[in-house]
Amino acid sequence: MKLIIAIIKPYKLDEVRDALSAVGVQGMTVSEVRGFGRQKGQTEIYRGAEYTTSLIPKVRLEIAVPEGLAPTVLETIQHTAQTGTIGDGKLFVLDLEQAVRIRTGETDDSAL
Amino acid sequence: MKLIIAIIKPYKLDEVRDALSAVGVQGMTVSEVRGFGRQKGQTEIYRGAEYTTSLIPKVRLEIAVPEGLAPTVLETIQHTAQTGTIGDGKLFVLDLEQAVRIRTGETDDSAL
Amino acid sequence: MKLIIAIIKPYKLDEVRDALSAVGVQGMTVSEVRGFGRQKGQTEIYRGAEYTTSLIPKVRLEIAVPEGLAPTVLETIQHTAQTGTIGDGKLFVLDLEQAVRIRTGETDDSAL
Amino acid sequence: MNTVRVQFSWTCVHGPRIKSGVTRFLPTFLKTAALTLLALPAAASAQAPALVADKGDTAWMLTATVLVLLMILPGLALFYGGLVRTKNMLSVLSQVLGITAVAILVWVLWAYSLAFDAGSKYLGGTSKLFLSGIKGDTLSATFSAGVGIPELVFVAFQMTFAAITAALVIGSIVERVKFSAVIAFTVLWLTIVYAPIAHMVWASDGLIFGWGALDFAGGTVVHINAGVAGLVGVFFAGKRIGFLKDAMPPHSLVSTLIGAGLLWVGWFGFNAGSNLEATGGAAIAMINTFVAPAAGVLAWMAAERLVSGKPSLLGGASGAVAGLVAITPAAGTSGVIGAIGLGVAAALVCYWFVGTVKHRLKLDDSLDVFGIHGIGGIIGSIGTGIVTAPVLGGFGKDGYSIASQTLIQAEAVAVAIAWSAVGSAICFAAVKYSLGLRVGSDAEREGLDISDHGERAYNF
Amino acid sequence: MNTVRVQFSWTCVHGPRIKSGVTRFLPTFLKTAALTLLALPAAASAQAPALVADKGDTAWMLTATVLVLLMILPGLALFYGGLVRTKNMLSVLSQVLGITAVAILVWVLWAYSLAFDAGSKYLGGTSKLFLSGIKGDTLSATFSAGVGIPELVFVAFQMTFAAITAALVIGSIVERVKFSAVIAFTVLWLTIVYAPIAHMVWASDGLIFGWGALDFAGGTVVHINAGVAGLVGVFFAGKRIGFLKDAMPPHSLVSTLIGAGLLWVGWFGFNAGSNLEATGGAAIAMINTFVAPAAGVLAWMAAERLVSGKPSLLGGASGAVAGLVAITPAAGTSGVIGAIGLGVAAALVCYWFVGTVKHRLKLDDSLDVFGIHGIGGIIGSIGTGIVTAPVLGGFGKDGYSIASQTLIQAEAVAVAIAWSAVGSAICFAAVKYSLGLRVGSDAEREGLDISDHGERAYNF
Amino acid sequence: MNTVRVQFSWTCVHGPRIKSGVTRFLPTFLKTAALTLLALPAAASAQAPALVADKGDTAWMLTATVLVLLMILPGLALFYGGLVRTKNMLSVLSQVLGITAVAILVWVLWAYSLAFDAGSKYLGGTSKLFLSGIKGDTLSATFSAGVGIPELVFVAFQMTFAAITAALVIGSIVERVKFSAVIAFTVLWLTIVYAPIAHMVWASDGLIFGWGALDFAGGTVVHINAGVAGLVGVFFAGKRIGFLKDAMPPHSLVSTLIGAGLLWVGWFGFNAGSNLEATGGAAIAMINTFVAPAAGVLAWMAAERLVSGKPSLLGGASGAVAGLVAITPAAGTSGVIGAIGLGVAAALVCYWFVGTVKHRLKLDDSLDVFGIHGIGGIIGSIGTGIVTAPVLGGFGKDGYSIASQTLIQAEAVAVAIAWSAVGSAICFAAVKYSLGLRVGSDAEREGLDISDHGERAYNF
Ligand SMILES: Nc1ncnc2c1ncn2[C@@H]1O[C@H](COP(=O)(O)OP(=O)(O)O)[C@@H](O)[C@H]1O
Ligand SMILES: Nc1ncnc2c1ncn2[C@@H]1O[C@H](COP(=O)(O)OP(=O)(O)O)[C@@H](O)[C@H]1O
Ligand SMILES: Nc1ncnc2c1ncn2[C@@H]1O[C@H](COP(=O)(O)OP(=O)(O)O)[C@@H](O)[C@H]1O
Repeated sequence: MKLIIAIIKPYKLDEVRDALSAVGVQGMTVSEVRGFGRQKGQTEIYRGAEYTTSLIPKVRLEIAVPEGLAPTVLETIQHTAQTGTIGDGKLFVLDLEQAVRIRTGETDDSAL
Repeated sequence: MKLIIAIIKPYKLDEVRDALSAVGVQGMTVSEVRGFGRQKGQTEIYRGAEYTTSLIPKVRLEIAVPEGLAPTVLETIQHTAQTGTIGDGKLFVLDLEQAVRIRTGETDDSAL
Repeated sequence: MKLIIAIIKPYKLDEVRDALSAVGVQGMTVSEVRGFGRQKGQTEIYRGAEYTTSLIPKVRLEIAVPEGLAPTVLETIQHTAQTGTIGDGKLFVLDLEQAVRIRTGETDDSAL
Repeated sequence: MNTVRVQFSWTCVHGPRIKSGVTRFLPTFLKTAALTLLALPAAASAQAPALVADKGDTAWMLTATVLVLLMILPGLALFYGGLVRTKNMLSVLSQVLGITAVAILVWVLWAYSLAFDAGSKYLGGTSKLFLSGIKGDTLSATFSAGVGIPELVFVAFQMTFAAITAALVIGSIVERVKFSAVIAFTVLWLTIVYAPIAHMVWASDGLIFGWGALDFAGGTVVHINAGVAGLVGVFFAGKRIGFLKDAMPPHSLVSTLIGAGLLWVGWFGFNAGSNLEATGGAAIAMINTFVAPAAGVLAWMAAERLVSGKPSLLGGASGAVAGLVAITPAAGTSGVIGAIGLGVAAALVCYWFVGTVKHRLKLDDSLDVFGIHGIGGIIGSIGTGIVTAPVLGGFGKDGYSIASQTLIQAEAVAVAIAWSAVGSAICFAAVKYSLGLRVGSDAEREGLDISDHGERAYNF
Repeated sequence: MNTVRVQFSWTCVHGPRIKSGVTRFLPTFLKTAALTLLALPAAASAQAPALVADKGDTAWMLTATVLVLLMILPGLALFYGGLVRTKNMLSVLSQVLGITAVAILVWVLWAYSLAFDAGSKYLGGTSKLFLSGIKGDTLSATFSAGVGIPELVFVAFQMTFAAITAALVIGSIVERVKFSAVIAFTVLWLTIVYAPIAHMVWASDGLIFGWGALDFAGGTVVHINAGVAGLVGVFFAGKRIGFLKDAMPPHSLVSTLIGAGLLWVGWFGFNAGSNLEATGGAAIAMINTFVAPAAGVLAWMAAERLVSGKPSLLGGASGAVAGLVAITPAAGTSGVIGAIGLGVAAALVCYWFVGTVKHRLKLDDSLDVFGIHGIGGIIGSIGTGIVTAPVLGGFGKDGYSIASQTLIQAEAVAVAIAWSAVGSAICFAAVKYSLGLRVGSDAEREGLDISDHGERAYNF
Repeated sequence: MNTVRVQFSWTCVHGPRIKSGVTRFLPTFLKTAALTLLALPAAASAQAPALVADKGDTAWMLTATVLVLLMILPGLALFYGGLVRTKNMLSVLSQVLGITAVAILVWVLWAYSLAFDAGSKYLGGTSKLFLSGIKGDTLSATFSAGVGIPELVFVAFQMTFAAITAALVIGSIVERVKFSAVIAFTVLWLTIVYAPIAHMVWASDGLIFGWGALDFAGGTVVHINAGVAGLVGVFFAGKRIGFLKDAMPPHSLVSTLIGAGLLWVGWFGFNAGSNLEATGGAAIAMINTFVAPAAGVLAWMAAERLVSGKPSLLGGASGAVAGLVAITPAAGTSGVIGAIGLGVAAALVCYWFVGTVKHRLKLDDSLDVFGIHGIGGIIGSIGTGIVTAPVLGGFGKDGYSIASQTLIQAEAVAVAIAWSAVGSAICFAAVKYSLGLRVGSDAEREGLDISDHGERAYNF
């Protein structure tokens, strides 16, 4: 199994989720993060004091998938989340040793 | 060492933390996430507009443990976090190559 | 490639980010988490009811780096984030199998 | 001593249309008003008794004016702001603040004169531009013979009405229109829409006033006017990106509740202040301003309970506002039972409109300006003809005819709708084809707080 | 002209119990009150001088009424809402809004008549059901001979008291009781608990009024009553799941502080408004309403500093409320030094109760309705007997006896506690065994916002 | 009946310096004031006509007092609190609450007497310590001959001025100073800085009052005074850790906007209340209090638009406050055009100061107390000399000399700055070298909410 971490632009979340459902992903875990990278943040000015946030709001998806599904998932996300502008985000793939569904105790592929 | 990621129901957090302390876990890192899965979200209605959130509040635990402790930890969480209803969450196990305690520079098992 | 997860004290974030930029890290993903560990939380009292939060605000960095850069990154963070007091945090290193830049489709080292 | 004559139209029903013998059946405070008015059209200012100000009236009107500002800032700003997404919170607050500021200046510079100076049937004159000639001791007439209030208080009180009406409008087009466009629109709209309608309805030489239409505190001038303008705004501004596709839940119903509470609190200035004196007439308006929204809260929540199973806070707050809107024109003449009826009716119809009709029409009246202020205002303005009837506990004269008064009300509503629709279209068009109305689509996605104002509402 | 006679009980101490020669030593405004009252019980309305309304009084009472609404919405709603967990925020706001709405309607439909119409010692009559017969020019008596205010203002002012009292009650049982149960309870409770107690204490034919008990602005009627009802509520509703086990820190002390500020601001309507006239008597109430809560803030924070090392904002806000509660019955008769004393005493005892006693008793009075309003109300009501003494700077008559007045106060407190306890138990039982009081345990865990209202407070 | 004579200094320009024939050209309400004052210095209290209170005035002053409290709690608390980082939110709220409480007690115990009892040119007397001798029917003089208001209302009204001024000061030193230090500072500062300046400017035997300086509602006493004290505070407290290095954006501009709205709303109590009567004079103050901040909002936002490209909400709110500050001393004598001018001038200069100068000076006046209240107060106080001129639409007497009045204004400003600077330095030094001013650096990093109060603002 693989654990895929995707960092994407927040407003792409709904689209990506729907696309992943369509290719058979049954679950994922989402968190709000801030990303630092090539994309420059907005300059905010408060009473003349300038703050440039280099940390930009992103959404982080964590998706455990069976070995075989991984390439499809990667491709799907890359497709859907892409806008072609800087800051579109990253995909990271880790090896997932074990998975358990807490409710039933099922493990591995059948836990996903 | 293993890095165990547990996605559980938020109100189970205190119980799980206490149970883990009891079996010798000395630390963990907790974040608020939203989970997408079999569990259906609530329908919220605002002035007649219906929103069904498929993203449900969950808590994500990240626990680095020595190899030997991993099975106990998995079992403990599975036990304590289980309610038997849909949405109880998942356990994921990754291989952890290295760990460092920032304060002291200790590494690996003794860093946990 | 390696995926480095660093748990640090929130007010060290700016310093660490600057130090990492200096050694050539081009991106990272930051999230707000709460840590449980040796550090004891503050006791808060609300109308006589005491709450001791064992969960303390921390910042979690996720940094994907090419194999070769990993040691420098670890050392840099350890240096910069260290205050010598309990609760300084941890560094975890995972093996990163694959990385993709969503915008361009570039993979692995050139995606970082 | 300068005096000006300004009469709110509701008293006019006792004006030329009634025979003086009838006044014997009126409560005293209405009698006085009636008698004043009987004298008015013929005698004009020449014969008017010298006005004297009572400090109690002045104290109340100063307070009432402050209360209406409280409705806008922070009231309406929070009510509206809580309903949008986080990324547009500051833009709503900024627009309400900016509109208020610009409305105040427009009012003192020219709009007060255009609305309340003597002029034609449709528009006032220009002798009070820049408030010229108005000193601390200049008095405005009230409804009672010989009783005046300092005209500057009247100017300030009416100023807050103009400001809140303009601010209400933008509720239909938030989350997509530019700050600069909103400011420019306000300048135009107060001039060619608000001032004329206020003049027609409330000035003693106004068209609708002359018909004897009742509008105690602004059902036509404020609510129908704002609601229609908002509706027109949707046509010019278009829908938000993602409308009916993305989830757009209110980002802070807590803000919305604070706003709703302050709106209710301030509305006593609005309604009981429109009596212009600290008398039993203000007390009637006050009690009605309690019961109508209370009925609205419960009616809306009950309807939700029946339809979707759960009474919601937003529903309760919306019901309160619907009730407040509906009672506004009738506040001084309705009895409590009539007020309860108006509150219930407005809440139910508005609930049906914003919960059902609006979605069917795919109308992106984002914060329901038309759905609540427009619809509620129409129900209230027409309903005023009914609830004023003494048989229903209202404070109309004996021999009051529901049918004929309701007809007059309907005519007034029709004129207000027509004028507001056409005038607002002109204003929106002018802005759209000069400055442009909308921000770019990237800016809209990112949120107007950052793109239009360079700020973020919360940095927790 | 219709007139009604309503007298607040505090003046009664100058009534039948004092010889008329004594009045020579009273400040003028008290003299007038005393003289009116001397005449009252014997002469009744037949001989009462015709009432005349002063616009200054009316202006002030309109304002005071608005201020009390501000205390409830958004004041109390935010004060309470900030103290619960995020997941129950909207349920608190909804309950306060719903209670307010229902209280307004119950008041105009029957409770005003039951409380303030002439009737028995325990309950008013039915001649004012639906406010029938009350017009714009109907006047209510004030404390001064011949001075009236429009009765509709009095109705509205008292209405806000009923609403806030009912809303206070639920602070003890939030985070677990159903919205529908709260609404049903309010209807019953206003009828069989609030209206009778208000009648006994404030109506001129009421039992406790007849004893000469002092309750200027509602120490017994509002605070003890609400506090005791809250305590009874805990017994019927039970503890929250996780009480004393899970951490339940306030989710937004910012909301709580906004609420506390608005409570303080609005309390001037409550206390200085209870003078019914814009005179020096209102000024006395005002100054006391500044100093008692100020003393309460500092006393509570100082106690925290000593006990736990850190003065907290919640402590300061709680101290302010404790001081406000305690000064309420004494606002019109205490001197500033007495008010400071009451504020300090109330803050310290309440601090001890909610910080220590409550936890020992394992009492889940969630937002400390009994701990602050009940305890603070008892301290204030009994303390009124002390601080009214002229030797302590109070405005009681010469020859004022602390001992005998304090005894009367204690008796009044005892009756209020007993009536409220029994009556509230009946109301809670009725609701519990018909609709049910609590939501299910899953719903409670999930939070009432979602389970009862289908909404979420914040979508940041 | 006791009477006290307190005159606000603006009327003094019509005092000894003018010949009585001139008064013929004044509007009536100024005439009365002028005539009273002509009589004053010579005749003193012996010949003063017996004062009579009008209930309308009392109603208004009760209301105005409540409005000023609303400015502080929750107004200023939120305005300031929203501008700091989350971790210091409660500390700001606690400090504002604590200062208010302590100011109230200091005021009734000794500061009122020191400020308003008859005494020397620099300080009042001690006959009113603990408000002794002030009863419900004791009256204070207003600007009109023979017209009084209950002295306790005057005490309360002025009390709120003292409280807000003290609370304003700490805006420059938030996020680093201890709660206990702030409380101790307040006790000292009200005694040796605020009370003397209030006496000099507003008491009829005060130094600056004697010069005929105009300060209608507190340009020198409140704003310059607070601004200068804040500046001095920065020197004693030092900069925050991370100043000009770390990002310190406001944590909730929503709180700040609520606060700004409540400040504006409450400022009508401040300014129109300073007229002490419910007359056209209050109406003048009211209209000016609308237009100056409105102009300030637009001017500040326009400047931002030009300089940085985006008009911001914080800019608009800051402009409103700058406009309000600037119009404060001129509220009763400026015309609307003058008020617009003052609002624009203050907004632009303050914008330049806080946006540019402050950063160059590396001055950590954290919430711009000096930058807005100090600078805005100076502009307003000196500008009052200009806008009062009848040629500019102001309400000064005929023959009014801009040059000579402006000189007097400048002298008054100089004295206020000097006294405040020296006195505040003494107070800050006293606290610094006894209790200490700052929390430890770890505590500062962690945030004062936890370290000083043991609480957290939000637990979402
Ligand atoms: N080395 C990295 N490790 C972890 N996250 C990264 C890394 N580089 C970038 N990211 C994440 O990806 C996001 C997008 O990266 P950025 O460099 O801005 O744009 P792009 O991917 O289009 O080149 C960043 O905001 C950050 O969250
Ligand atoms: N494939 C997955 N990858 C990552 N997280 C998952 C995945 N599937 C489920 N989750 C997480 O587990 C939670 C529970 O899953 P769900 O399918 O709702 O219930 P259950 O585990 O009881 O079948 C989800 O809310 C989500 O956070
Ligand atoms: N076993 C662990 N797994 C995951 N995170 C941990 C673990 N132990 C500690 N942490 C994280 O590291 C932080 C610091 O740990 P703590 O024990 O408090 O101090 P120190 O690292 O100085 O000994 C914790 O707050 C938590 O976020």
